[in-house]
Amino acid sequence: MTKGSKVDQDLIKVIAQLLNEQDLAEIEIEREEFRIRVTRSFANEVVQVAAPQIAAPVASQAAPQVTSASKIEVAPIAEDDLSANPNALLSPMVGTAYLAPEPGATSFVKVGMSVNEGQTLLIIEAMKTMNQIPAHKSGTVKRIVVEDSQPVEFGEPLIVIE
Amino acid sequence: MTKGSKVDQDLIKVIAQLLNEQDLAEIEIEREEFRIRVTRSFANEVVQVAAPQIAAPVASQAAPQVTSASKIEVAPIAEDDLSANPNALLSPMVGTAYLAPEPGATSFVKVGMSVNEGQTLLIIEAMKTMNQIPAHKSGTVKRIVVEDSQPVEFGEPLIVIE
Amino acid sequence: MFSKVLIANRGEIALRILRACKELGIQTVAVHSVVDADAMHVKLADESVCIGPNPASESYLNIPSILAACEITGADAVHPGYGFLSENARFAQILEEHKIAFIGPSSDHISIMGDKIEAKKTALKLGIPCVPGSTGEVKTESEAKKVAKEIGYPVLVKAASGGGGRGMKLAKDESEMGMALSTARSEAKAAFGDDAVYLEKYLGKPRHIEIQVIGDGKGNGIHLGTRDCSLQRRHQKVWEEAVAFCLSDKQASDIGEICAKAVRDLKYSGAGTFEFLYENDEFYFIEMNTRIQVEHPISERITNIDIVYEQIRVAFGDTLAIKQSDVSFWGHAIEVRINAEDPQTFMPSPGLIEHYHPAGGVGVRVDAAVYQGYRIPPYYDSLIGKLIVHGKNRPECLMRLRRALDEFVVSGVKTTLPLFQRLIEEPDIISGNYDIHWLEKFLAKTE
Amino acid sequence: MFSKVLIANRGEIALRILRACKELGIQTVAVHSVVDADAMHVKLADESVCIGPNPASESYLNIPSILAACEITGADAVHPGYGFLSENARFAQILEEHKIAFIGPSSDHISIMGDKIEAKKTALKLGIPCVPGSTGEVKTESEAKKVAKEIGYPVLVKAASGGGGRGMKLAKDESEMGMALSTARSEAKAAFGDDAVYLEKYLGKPRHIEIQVIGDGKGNGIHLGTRDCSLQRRHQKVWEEAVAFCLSDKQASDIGEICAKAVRDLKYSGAGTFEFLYENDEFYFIEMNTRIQVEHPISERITNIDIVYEQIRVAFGDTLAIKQSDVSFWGHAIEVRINAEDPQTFMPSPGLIEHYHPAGGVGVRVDAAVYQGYRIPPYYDSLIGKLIVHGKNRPECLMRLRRALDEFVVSGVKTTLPLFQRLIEEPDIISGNYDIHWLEKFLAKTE
Repeated sequence: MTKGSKVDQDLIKVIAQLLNEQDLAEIEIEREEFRIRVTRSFANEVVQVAAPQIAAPVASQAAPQVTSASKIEVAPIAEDDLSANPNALLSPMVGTAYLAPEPGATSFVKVGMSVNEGQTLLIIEAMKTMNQIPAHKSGTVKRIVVEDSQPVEFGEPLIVIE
Repeated sequence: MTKGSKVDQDLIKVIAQLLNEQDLAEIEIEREEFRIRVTRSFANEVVQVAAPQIAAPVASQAAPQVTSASKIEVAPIAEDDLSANPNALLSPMVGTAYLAPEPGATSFVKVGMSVNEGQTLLIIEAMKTMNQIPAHKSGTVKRIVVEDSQPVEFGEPLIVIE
Repeated sequence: MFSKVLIANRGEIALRILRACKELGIQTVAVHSVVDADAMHVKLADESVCIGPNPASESYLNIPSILAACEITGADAVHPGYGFLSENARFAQILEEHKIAFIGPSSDHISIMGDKIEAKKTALKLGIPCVPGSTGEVKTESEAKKVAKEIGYPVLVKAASGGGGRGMKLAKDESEMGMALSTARSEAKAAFGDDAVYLEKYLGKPRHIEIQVIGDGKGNGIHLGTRDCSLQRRHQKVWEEAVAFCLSDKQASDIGEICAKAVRDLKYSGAGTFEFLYENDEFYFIEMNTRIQVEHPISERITNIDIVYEQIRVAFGDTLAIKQSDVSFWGHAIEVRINAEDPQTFMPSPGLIEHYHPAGGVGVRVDAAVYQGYRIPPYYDSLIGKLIVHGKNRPECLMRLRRALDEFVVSGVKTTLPLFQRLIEEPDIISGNYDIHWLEKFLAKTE
Repeated sequence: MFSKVLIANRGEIALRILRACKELGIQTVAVHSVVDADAMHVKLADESVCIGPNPASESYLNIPSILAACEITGADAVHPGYGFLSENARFAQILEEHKIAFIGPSSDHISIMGDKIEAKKTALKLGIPCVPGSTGEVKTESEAKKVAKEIGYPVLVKAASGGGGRGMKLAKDESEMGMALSTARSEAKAAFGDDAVYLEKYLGKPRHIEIQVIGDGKGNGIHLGTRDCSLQRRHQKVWEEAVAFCLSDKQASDIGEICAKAVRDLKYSGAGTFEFLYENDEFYFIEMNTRIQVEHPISERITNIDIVYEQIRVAFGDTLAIKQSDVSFWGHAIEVRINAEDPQTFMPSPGLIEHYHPAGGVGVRVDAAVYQGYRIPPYYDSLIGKLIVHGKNRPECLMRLRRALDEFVVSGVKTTLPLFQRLIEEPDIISGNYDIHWLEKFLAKTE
């Protein structure tokens, strides 16, 4: 197996050289019990990468208080993933998230607690109004993504229930 | 394995040449116990197509007298290929090509004629000077690309000798 | 000066406002819908807040969400741009109540000018020439016929709350009045929830002329000259010029001064535009827009005045630093609106911009919020950018526009650029011989 | 007017000239080397001719090839741009002989101003203030020491045919004169094939101030004001401003008028620039450039005069239509040169431009000959574009420059954009407190 992989390495080197010399994009070889495919990437990436590049020069200047999915520098990748995760409760509005009913009081929920769908998990204050945010499903609180008094934007992951 | 890979290499080179010559994107060969697939990327053209896009709006306005490799609308594809063909004699200067030593006289060469390296094939006039252009190799005249009295630019294919 | 401005808009005008704020050293907050997270002004803003899903009603028109975004970012002012909430008096009022500055006029002025009948009454009081018509709402057919006889047919029946051509019907003679009145009324009801209509003299071949004004709310007001925006399709401007070259210098400065005086008398604050129809040397007031206009750059270019700077300064409470005598006009400027639309059918063409290369060089300004690789979303209007050219005079400006159009590359989506390449070869465009109906006739002819 | 202009240059200036020709309705011929077939101005030109292989000596400097291209295309004029053949008197003369117009001054004027000693003599005759120095070539060390004692150390030894800093040596005191003289002489011989040298007083902290002029060859001549181009590295300008803000209005108009009068007296035709060092309220003539300058757009922007239009018009034989009284100055303009170079080491960085998005919006002009997907060839100079910003005054202009730099994207190659982002935060740059040595000191400090 080790030997085999060494052989493959050499083969890949040969193929890579061919790809470059001949200006090819892909070579695929298949035999009995053996198949190899080597590709070489070109310019297509150009277009998609354009966006973050525009943001780049700004990075150093701003000290954003609000985490935004659009700011590559600011938003941890994990949050992006959560936005698409059905277990994550996403903020239905812009405002300030509070984990307890009033300052100093006990939090509505803690990690590990069981919750029922519809149960209030946190409060979002917007326009001096306290909006109770209910659990979107029943389950166990796996993670509390926001901190107490944190500003949140529309669609931002708040709490993960599994 | 080594021998096999050598065979593959040669085969890939052949296929690559075919891809390039025939202007193809992909070739796949499958036999019992053997399958090979070679592709050529056109991603690069994305970028090059940008160029004609810029030129496009201009096309309707100009009535170019001079054929230029950069003007997609003007230059036949064949000429682009000829520029890289070692059989093609390329113009060493900018000027006006004449196929005969003087107006009304017989042409220096005709298609099908045998020529020797160094033999005068045509004249290019530049700055009122008649420059004799010699054959770059011996062989048979396969094609006369330029017409009599045609303006030519540097590097433009003139005559093909095989 | 404000420390942080929230930009309650999107597209090229959001970027325009962002640029002004950055240049004035003001922090910026971009608010955006989900799909607009990739927008250029969002990337360039100091902070951004997603305020809701893609439909404008749930994001860019969502007042509570925008106010909450002000709260969590600590923005001390909101610039509404054009469209969306820019002429929403309630929004201006709510901001006033929350002690957040609205970069625009007072909610009262927005209310007055947002009601067409009220606006016309105010204009008449201010000495602004108006189209002959009913002095207010007409309620019955007999009343309408009486008024129409006085002002002379043809006559337009128009919705009091109208705009964009909806709730507007033509009666060529008395026999058509009944039908025009009832259809205008029902269209107005359906479109604006208000069936009040009024009458106006119909003009045959008017030009659309407008005056850019700025006031500081303290009785100071100036005008930045005239614009001709006659090239329209379905009441949407596609090509604008400054100055309005059909006017003599005296006509231009007279109507300009009338508007500037109105601004002073109203104690109007912010940028605004008085729109007129112009026919046979007469001006007829149509409406006043109480916001920045799409076509403001052509006035900026010939006066060297940054209108967005001035909006921000007077909203902060500064006294207008520019006097009318400081405003001079140099050369001619033309703007063409680059829409992501089929240039013949005007069907929207959202999608991925594959190649983008704006025109450059001397006398060219491009205000565009797109970039290569940007995907134009299908939820909002189709304006993706504006090409503004400037020259010593109109012929030079037209030649520069022709040159710039040849350079401009937008591919992957259809745009109106080819329309402008056709227009610039038309003798009527070159000679300036067009009215507000010219473009629709031209398009009908070449369909 | 000319019917067809051949543009004997490449890069951004070729595109600049092409734009002017298109706007004046003149057909264009782009001539280019093999690698430049993809260049933007080649694509946009009406016709193009490949004139030779990549090295400039065989293409852009190849006079027979360019003349043959004129012949086969029927061009009736050649615009040489800057660099290459633009200040080659022989080229101008050959064109004159072939009855093809050279868009530039007469070959005689090019000759005079191309010879530094001759140029200085002429300047003195025309009443232009010069640096104290030898009245002509100095041949011996003893002669040099005598002259140096008169004008006072430190003294510069300069090549008569020199330029770009080569063949230039400093003698701080008499003990250094021998070495300075011999090394300057041998460098001059090697670089220019001419070992003639002359002496000039060395200025400690001068600014580089220049005056843009235009003449029509018939005794009419005007100036378009001043520029400060002190920010240089190895005698290459990187950042230019108009007007030269260190001068009073009177100083600026006085030196401007001296230069305009010189143009009239010389019967000089075309655009030109008088370059000065400026220290302690005194101007010292350095040289006259008899061509368009890289930094011409900043003067265009503050005067609204298209210098390339005027070059073409006077070359055709038109009388200068602009009088000095027609020239007014509005605001402040800054140009930064975007070179494909490492912003710290200044090593050239040719290659593929992966992303390209120029700055836009109000007060921004971009003159660039590149596009996304363009491959910068390694054969020519590294200037790929220029960013020009304009504002009401210098502080506003600096803020706009900062904003525009934040928007400008060029990736795939290194550029000098990050250098400008650093410079714009420097207190000396913001206050304008810099001389011709400032940038090199700054770079040395931050290495």
